[in-house]
This record gives sequence, C-alpha cells and structure tokens, in this order.
Amino acid sequence: MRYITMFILSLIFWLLLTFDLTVPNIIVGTVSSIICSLFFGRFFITNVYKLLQPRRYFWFVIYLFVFIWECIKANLDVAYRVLHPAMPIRPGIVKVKTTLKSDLAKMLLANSITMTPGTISVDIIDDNLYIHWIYIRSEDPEIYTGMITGAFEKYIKRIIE
Amino acid sequence: MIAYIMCFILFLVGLYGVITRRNLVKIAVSLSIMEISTFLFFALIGYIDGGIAPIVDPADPAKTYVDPLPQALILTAIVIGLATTAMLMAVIIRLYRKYGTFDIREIKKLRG
Amino acid sequence: MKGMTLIVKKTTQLIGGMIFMYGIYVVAHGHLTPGGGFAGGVIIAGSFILITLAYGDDFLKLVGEKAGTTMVESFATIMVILIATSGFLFGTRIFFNNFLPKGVVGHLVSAGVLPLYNIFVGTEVAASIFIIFLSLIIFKEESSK
Amino acid sequence: MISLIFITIGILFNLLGCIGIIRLPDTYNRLQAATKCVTLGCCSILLGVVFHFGFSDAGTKVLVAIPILFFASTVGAHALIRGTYHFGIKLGNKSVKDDYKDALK
Amino acid sequence: MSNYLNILLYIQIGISVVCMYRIIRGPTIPDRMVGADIFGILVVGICAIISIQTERSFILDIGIAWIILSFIGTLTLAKYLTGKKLNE
Amino acid sequence: MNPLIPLFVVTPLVGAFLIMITGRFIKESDKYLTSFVLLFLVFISFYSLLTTGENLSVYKVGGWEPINKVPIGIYMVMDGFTSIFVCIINLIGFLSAFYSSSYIKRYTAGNYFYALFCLMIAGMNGVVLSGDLFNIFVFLEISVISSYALVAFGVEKNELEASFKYQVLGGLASFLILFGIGFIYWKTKTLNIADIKEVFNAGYDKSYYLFVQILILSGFGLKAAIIPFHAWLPDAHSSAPSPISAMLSGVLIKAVGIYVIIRLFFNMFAVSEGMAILITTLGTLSMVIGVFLAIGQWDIKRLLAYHSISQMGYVVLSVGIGMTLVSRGANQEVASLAIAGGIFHLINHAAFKGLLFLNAGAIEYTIGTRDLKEMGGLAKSMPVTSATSFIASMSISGIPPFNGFFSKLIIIIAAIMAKFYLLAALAVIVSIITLASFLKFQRYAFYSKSDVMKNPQIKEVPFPMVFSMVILSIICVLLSLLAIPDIRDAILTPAVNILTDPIKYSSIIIGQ
Repeated sequence: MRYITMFILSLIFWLLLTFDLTVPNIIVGTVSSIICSLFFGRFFITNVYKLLQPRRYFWFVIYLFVFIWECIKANLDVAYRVLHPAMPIRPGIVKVKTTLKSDLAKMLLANSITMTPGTISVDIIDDNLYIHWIYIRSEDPEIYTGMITGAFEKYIKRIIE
Repeated sequence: MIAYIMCFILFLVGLYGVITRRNLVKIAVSLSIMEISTFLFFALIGYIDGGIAPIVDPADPAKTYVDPLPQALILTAIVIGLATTAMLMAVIIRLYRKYGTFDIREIKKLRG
Repeated sequence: MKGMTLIVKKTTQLIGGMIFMYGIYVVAHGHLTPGGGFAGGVIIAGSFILITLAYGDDFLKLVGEKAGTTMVESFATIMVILIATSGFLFGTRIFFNNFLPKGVVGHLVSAGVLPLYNIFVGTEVAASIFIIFLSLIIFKEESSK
Repeated sequence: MISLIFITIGILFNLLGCIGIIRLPDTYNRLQAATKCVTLGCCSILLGVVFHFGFSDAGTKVLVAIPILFFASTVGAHALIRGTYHFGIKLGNKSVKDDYKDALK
Repeated sequence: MSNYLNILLYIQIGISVVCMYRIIRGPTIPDRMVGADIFGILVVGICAIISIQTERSFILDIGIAWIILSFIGTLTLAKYLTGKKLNE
Repeated sequence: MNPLIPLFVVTPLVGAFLIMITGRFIKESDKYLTSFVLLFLVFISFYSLLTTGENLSVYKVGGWEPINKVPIGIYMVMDGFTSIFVCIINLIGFLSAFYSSSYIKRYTAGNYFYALFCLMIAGMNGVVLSGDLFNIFVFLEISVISSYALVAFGVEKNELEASFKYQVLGGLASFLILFGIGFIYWKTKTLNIADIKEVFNAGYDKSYYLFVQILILSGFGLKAAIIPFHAWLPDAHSSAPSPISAMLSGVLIKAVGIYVIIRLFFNMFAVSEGMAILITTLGTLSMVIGVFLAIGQWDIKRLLAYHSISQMGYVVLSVGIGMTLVSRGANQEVASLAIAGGIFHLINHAAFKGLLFLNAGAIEYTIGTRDLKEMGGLAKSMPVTSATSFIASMSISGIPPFNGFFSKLIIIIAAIMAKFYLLAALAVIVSIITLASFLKFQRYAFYSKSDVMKNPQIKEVPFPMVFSMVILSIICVLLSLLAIPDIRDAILTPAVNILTDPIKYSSIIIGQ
C-alpha cells in the first residue's frame, strides 16, 4: 500500500516537472516512478487511508494561509530586531511540550515553528520540543507554549491525526 | 583580458599553496584550486561576446552561441579531476591512519 | 537511535523521492537540456546519500552492501561499451555509430542512441559517487576505532 | 508586472536577512535572521517567476521547486543549529535561558 | 522593465557577495557554515532572475539542482558538526 | 578505416570491468581473463606491426567525415612509430600480467589489481593511438590514475607516501598539459594534431608559440621524469609491486612521456633549433645525473629506478640530436640515424628494464628483502633468475652480443657524425659507470658469500615468473637483430620517416 502511494506521488511530481502529456513521457515517468517507489517506498507515510479524506485537504488549505501570514509576521519581527539600533534580543532555548502523537505531525510542527516569529526548533526528544527563541517574552512555560505552538497545533491535528 | 590574468593568478595561488603548505589536506585543496583555474581558463577561451548558452532552441535556431567544444572538454576534465581528488583523499586518509598526523614534515621516510 | 533527529528523518522521507525523480528527469532529458548522465547521476547519488545520512546503515541493508554498488557500476560501464560496440555490429563497422533513427529535435525520444548512453552513464556515475561516499565514511569509522 | 512586485519584495527580504547575518552577535541569532528572511525572500522570487511564465512547463517547474526550497532551508537550519550546539559553541552572553543543556545529560 | 530587472539582479548578487563576508570572516566553523547555507539559497534567486531576463527556462533546472546539492552539503556538514558516527 | 585500431582500447576496457564482475563469482578467473585479453592484444599488435610498414591508417570514431578538409571527429592514427609502441606496451603488459599470477598472492583483492592493470593498458594504448590532443590527455589520465592506485597497492607507509608524492607531481603535470592544450585551442580553434600543424604552417606568433612549447615540454617532462622533474620517480617505481614497477619503468614513462614529446615536437610544432638544443641539454643532464645518483643506492629497486632516468636520458639525447640536425636542414642521414638509435634504445630499454624489475621481484619474493647488503650467493639456489639477470645487466651496460650495445653504438656514432664530440664522450663514460654499478649489483646479489645462501628454504621461483623472465631474456638477445640493416629498414625506418618528414603526417591525415 505504501509503495502504491509513493508511486502515485512520484508520478504526479514527474508530470508537474515535465509538463508534457505525450505517450513516451508518461511511459518513462511510470517506469521511473516504479523504481523510485521500490527504493523509497519503505520509508514513506504509514497510514495511507488518511489521504482519501477530503476534509483534511480543506484544513490544509486554511493552514497554508495561516502559515503564510505567520511567516510574514516573522520576517517583519526579525526586520524590526535587525534594524533597531539597540538590537532588542533576549535569546535562549526553551522546552515546549506538544500534544501531537504521530511523527509526521511532529515534523510538520517543527518545520512550521522554524518559520515563525523568532524561533528555530533545535531538537525533538519524545514529546518535548527544544526551541531557540530570539526574544523570550515570558518565563512561564504555560504561556510560552501557547505562544509558540498554539497557532498551528490545532490545524495540524485536524490535518494529520 | 583581466579575467585571463585573474585565472592565471588563481593558478599561481594554487602553486604557492602546493609548494609552501605543510598539511596534506591543504596540499590537496591547493591542487583543486589549480585544477579549477584551468577549467576557468577553458571556459573563458570559448566565450564570444554577446553569445548565449549553446542549447539549441527548436523555435529559433539562428542565434549567436558561445563555442560549445571547450565546455564539453571541461565536463570531461571535471570528471577526471573528481577521480584524481577522490584518489588523493583516499591516500591521505590511509596516511593519516598510519602516521596519526597530517604534517608532511613528520611523514618523511623516503628520501632522494 | 540511529541517524539524525526525527525532523530530518521525516523530511528526507518526503524529499528523497523528489530528489530521485529530479535526477531521473535530468538524465532522461539530457539530450534536450543541460545536464545529462553526469549531473543526473550526481543528483541520484545525492538522494541515496541523504537517506544514508539520515537513517544510518538501515538503508544499506535494503540496497545491498558496498559490493553491490561495485557490481552496478561495472555492469553499467560494460553496458556503455556494449552500446558503443553495437554500432560496430549493426552499423557500418564504426564504434559510437548513431545507428538508430534521429527523430525530431526537442522531443523526448530523439537523437538516436544518445539517451541510452545517458541512462547508463547516469547509473555508473550514481553508483561510483555513492561508493566514494561509502568508502570515505567507512574509512572514517575504521580510523576512529 | 505582478512578477516584478513579488521579486522586489523578495529582494527586500533577502537584504534584511543579509543585514541580520552581518549585525547579529552570535551564531544562533544569525541563523534565526538569515534562514527566515532568505527563505521567504527566495520563495517570493520564485513566485514572481511563476507569475511571469504562467501555467507552462517553466511555471510548474518553479511550483515544484518551492516546497523543495522550503524543506531544504528549514531542515538545513534545524540540522545546523543542532550541530552548532553539539559542536560546543556557547549561547551568546545576552541569553537568559537554556533548557536543552539539562536534556542532554 | 529589463533595466529594472538588471538592477534587481545586481542587488541580489551584491547580497550574496556580502554573505561571502561571513564565510571568510566567520570566527568559528559553524559561522562559516551558516554563511555557506545562506549563500546556497541566495544563488537560487539569482538563477530565477536570470531565467526571466533571458527567457530561457533551463536555468531554473540549474537552480533546482543547486539547491538540492547545497542541501545535501549542509546536512553532511551538520552531521560533521555533531561529531557522531554514521550509526549513532 | 582499419577496424583493428579501436580494439586496442576497447578490449582491455571490457576486460577490466568483466573482471570486476566475474572475479566475484568464479574464483581466480581474473588472472586467466587478464592473460587471455593481453595475449589477444599481443597478437593483433604484432599483426599490425607487420602490416603497417610505411602506411598510415586513420580511424574516425563515430564515422564523422571531415567537412571542407577540416576534421571534426575524433581521429585514431596508426603509423610506423605507433605500431612499435603498441607492440612494446602489450608484450611487456602480457609478460607482467602472467608474472603477477603467482607474485600477487601476497596481496589480497587480486581482482582489483587485474582490473586496474587492464585499465592502465587501455589508457596507454589510447595515448599512443589517438591523433587528438585532448584524447591524449584523457587516456593519459586514465592510465596515470590507475598507476597511482597500483603504486599504493600495498598500503604500507612507503607505498602510500610514494603514491602521494607521485599524485601531487602528476596532478601538477596534468594541469600544465591542460593549460598548454587550452592555449593551443585558443589560437587554432582545433584539437587535431594534423590540423594544428596546418594552422601553424600558415603563420604564428613567436613568443606565444615558445610559451606553449615550454608548457607542453614541462608537463610531459614531468610525466617522463626528465631530470629537473624527476623527484617522484625513484619512490614510485621502487614502492610499487614488482610487475607494476616493470610496467611503470619499462612502458608507462615512455608511452605517456617520451612518446608524446617526440610526436608533438616533430609532427605538431615546427622543429626549431632552440627547442632542440634545450631538449638535448635536458637529455644529457638526465643521463649524467641519473647514473651518478644511482651509484650510491643499496636498495635494488631504487637503483634500477635511477638507472631508468639515466637510460631515458640516452633516448632524449639522441632524439634531441636528430631534432637539431633536422632543424638545421643539413645531414638528413645522420639525423635519421640518431632518431633510429633513440627509438632502438627505447625498445631495448623496455625489454631489459622490465626484465631487471622482474628479477628484483623474484629476489624479493624469495628472500623478502630488497637491500643488497643482506643478500648474496643466490646464483646457486636461483639459477634461472641469476642467468636472466646477468643477460639484462650486460644489456643495460652495453656489452657486445646483447641489444644495449648496438643501440648505444648507434647513438654514439650519430653523435660523432653530428660533431657533438662532448656528448659522445659523455655517453661512453655514463655507459662505463653503468657497467660498474651493475657489476656491483651482480656481485652482491648473486656471487658473494653470505649467510643467506646457507638457508635451504631458498629455491627457484614458480613457473609463471620463470616463464616471463626467460621469454624477456630471449627477447633481449633477439632484439640485437634490429641492428642488421634489412630488419632495421623494415621496422625502424618507417617510424623515423614519419617523424622526420615535416608534412607527411599532416598531409595524409588531412587528405583522407
């Protein structure tokens, strides 16, 4: 099942890349997708049936918009800190507990965190994310957990879990 | 013209490195610098002012292309350079395992 | 835990296949765009290197050990030489003779035997670059024992 | 025209990232500034290219390139910052908190 | 239009040259690596702008290949920085 | 279109990669495969030596015909000079490979050894056959990279260090050659040797031309280990496994160094007097300094390696004399004689230096040391090795019935007839010092009394090694037949003619 998913995904990728619907191109694409799925299929997503539920795609689109908005905010934030003559930074590494369970969701969360205001994820150990923060606004774990993960966690939960 | 002089200077920088450095890895890096200056020289001699990359566009084949032959030659030379560098690094690693150092002054059993 | 962190592992799952397909794209369109066997082979080897870095030697057990890579490399080189020799056999007793029909400029199936050369050169380069990587890694591991 | 606007925005972000990488005091903060600004800037430039070429072979190729660029830069930043910490570079002297030190023990 | 694109291209190249400052100057090894990583991403921007300027789409191919190789390089260097073996 | 020409390159290439595949499944298939491939090559090379004569056959790879008499494809050329070289390479290669089949048991990973060996043969055949500057570079790198790996094959301290030195200097030489090729391409916009000659005939810039010549000469001089560039040779040649030493010293420095220098300076550049005198000076220097460096050595293989430098000096010297005479335009017969002497000595050197290295390998195989002081009295226990090594020593130092005598005699006569009296005297003196050096080698290794000879374990080496040595010593004796004028006219004169005639080579190739 995983192999078939990988096959379909790589075929889509191939068609996007070449943008050519002639017969030889599709044959080459099919053959190379089969090879690709043989090599990499073993490592791919485990729960395939989730790909067939349309509402997940709907949440994914909403998530994209939220994410882009956060991204722009992040950049303006960094711009402010860089251009300010006094450079108001207060960096440190904080520990954040996440409620997400699956690996893919954790990965998506970590990557999202990397792109949001002033944070980069350093490591994941079990359920704990370690995050480097350029300006620590509060010392209280409850508050900063909400600040960092709150925007994304609920969407990711709806998309993946 | 200045580009040719620059690439000759790059060659001399590599030569200086090969002669004066004492570290095996730095000698290898200097050799790579010399190699790259040679490739740069080849790319320069194929250049024609106002020419574009020699990929034939089926729609409009009549354009001024730069000379494609030096580029093909460089590709071959790059592959050869890759083989040489890999071989050199393998020997350096083996030497490091035997002697425990990268310093060429301590690796001097053979003379003359 | 073998390999790198969870984030790197999961992302390489997503991106490794993409890189592999991109390498095949570069190889297969080698006679139409810049690139071809060597560049595509390097990218294909890159996808394997990526997985090996992220997962430790789990991936090696899947593909086979270092010996297998040597076999692939030798096989691909022999295929290149055989294609060259096939010009000798079918054509007019000339090596590297392009005896297949040439096709139309700009199509995927054109330029005679050039795509076949590209494919096998790509295989050869991928195998050899991966073997160089493995050799250097194994050297490092042995030396630090 | 719309592509030029996107490209200009992208280059402005790149410029910010560049200033960040020069001005900020330690490795971690440089990585913070640089990764975010440069990734968004380059994605924006690529979006401009998509609008320029339209829905053609070049356009879809760039659409494919955007996720690769995004994942590559974020994962690269993550791996680099982890590597930097393990390499033994101390946090800058302005920093206030370090939870990761405890986790490594 | 093309004049304006030229100016943008020069600015982008200038930015990547400034990045070189961090590679050359960087007091520690990770600093240099950060510079190299950022430089790798900026080159994609240069490729994209050149492809618009010359109206030839194959330059984008070069950009994608560049980002892939730069990504692999960054990961390998990060692996080196952590100082662990392949199977740890 | 001679279909045999590409087989010289294709067969060893296929062999090399087949060995890597079959060597894993069928045990010991590698040595038989290598010997078979090389035996086949020996047959076709002798066939082409006999059929070539004064002809010149061109092979156009891919069937690209010239347009407006401008060659656009890759050309491979077989003429009299080339066919001699092809014979030497494949003959010495076959004997070394057969010799290795018992010698190489000391090392693990035999199939890598044979694959690299085949690659080296393919590269050298390619260098000799190609009529195109860049292909000379590519094939040169193939053979030289495999020789780097083969020098380091023992992975002990000495081998690795020698290989490192060899690689750094070899890399330097490669980039000098590549720069030279780039400069040539810049002005002429072509890479075919014959075509470059045509373009240069139309007129050229003097100082630019000199610069290119210096680059090419120093690059290939580094590969050929002429004296200011000789630093890598003694280490590399003495550290490699013995059959490889025989290949390196007997064939490789000739094929990738001397051959290309002779070919390019006669057939591509117009022969100029200044350059000819420079080459003669370099040859004299290597001849004299090499032999003086060799006297003090006590390691057999280092001694032989220094003698290689000296003997190569003879070849370069006589070719330089011929070149000087050609450039002056006078005394064409003497010029032909000098060049013929050079080529003759080159063939002889391949035979006896290969044999000497194989002897050294046999001694090392039996008693496990290369130091002359620790051996002695081996003549009784190893009669074949002793006899063959006696023949080779007498050959290299120029004692009458053997081949070295005739070639040295021709060189000295040519030098005297060309009124280079000092050089003739130097050649005689160097020959005498060589004799002294080899008498030392014979005495210490085979005849003096020592503790080693009491050891009953020492006996003659196995059959493949004996076979190779005996064949080579027979060849050493037979080669002196080349001094007879009729045989010389059949084999050496075509090679000399193609070199001394200024327009024959290029006009035939362009004309086809």
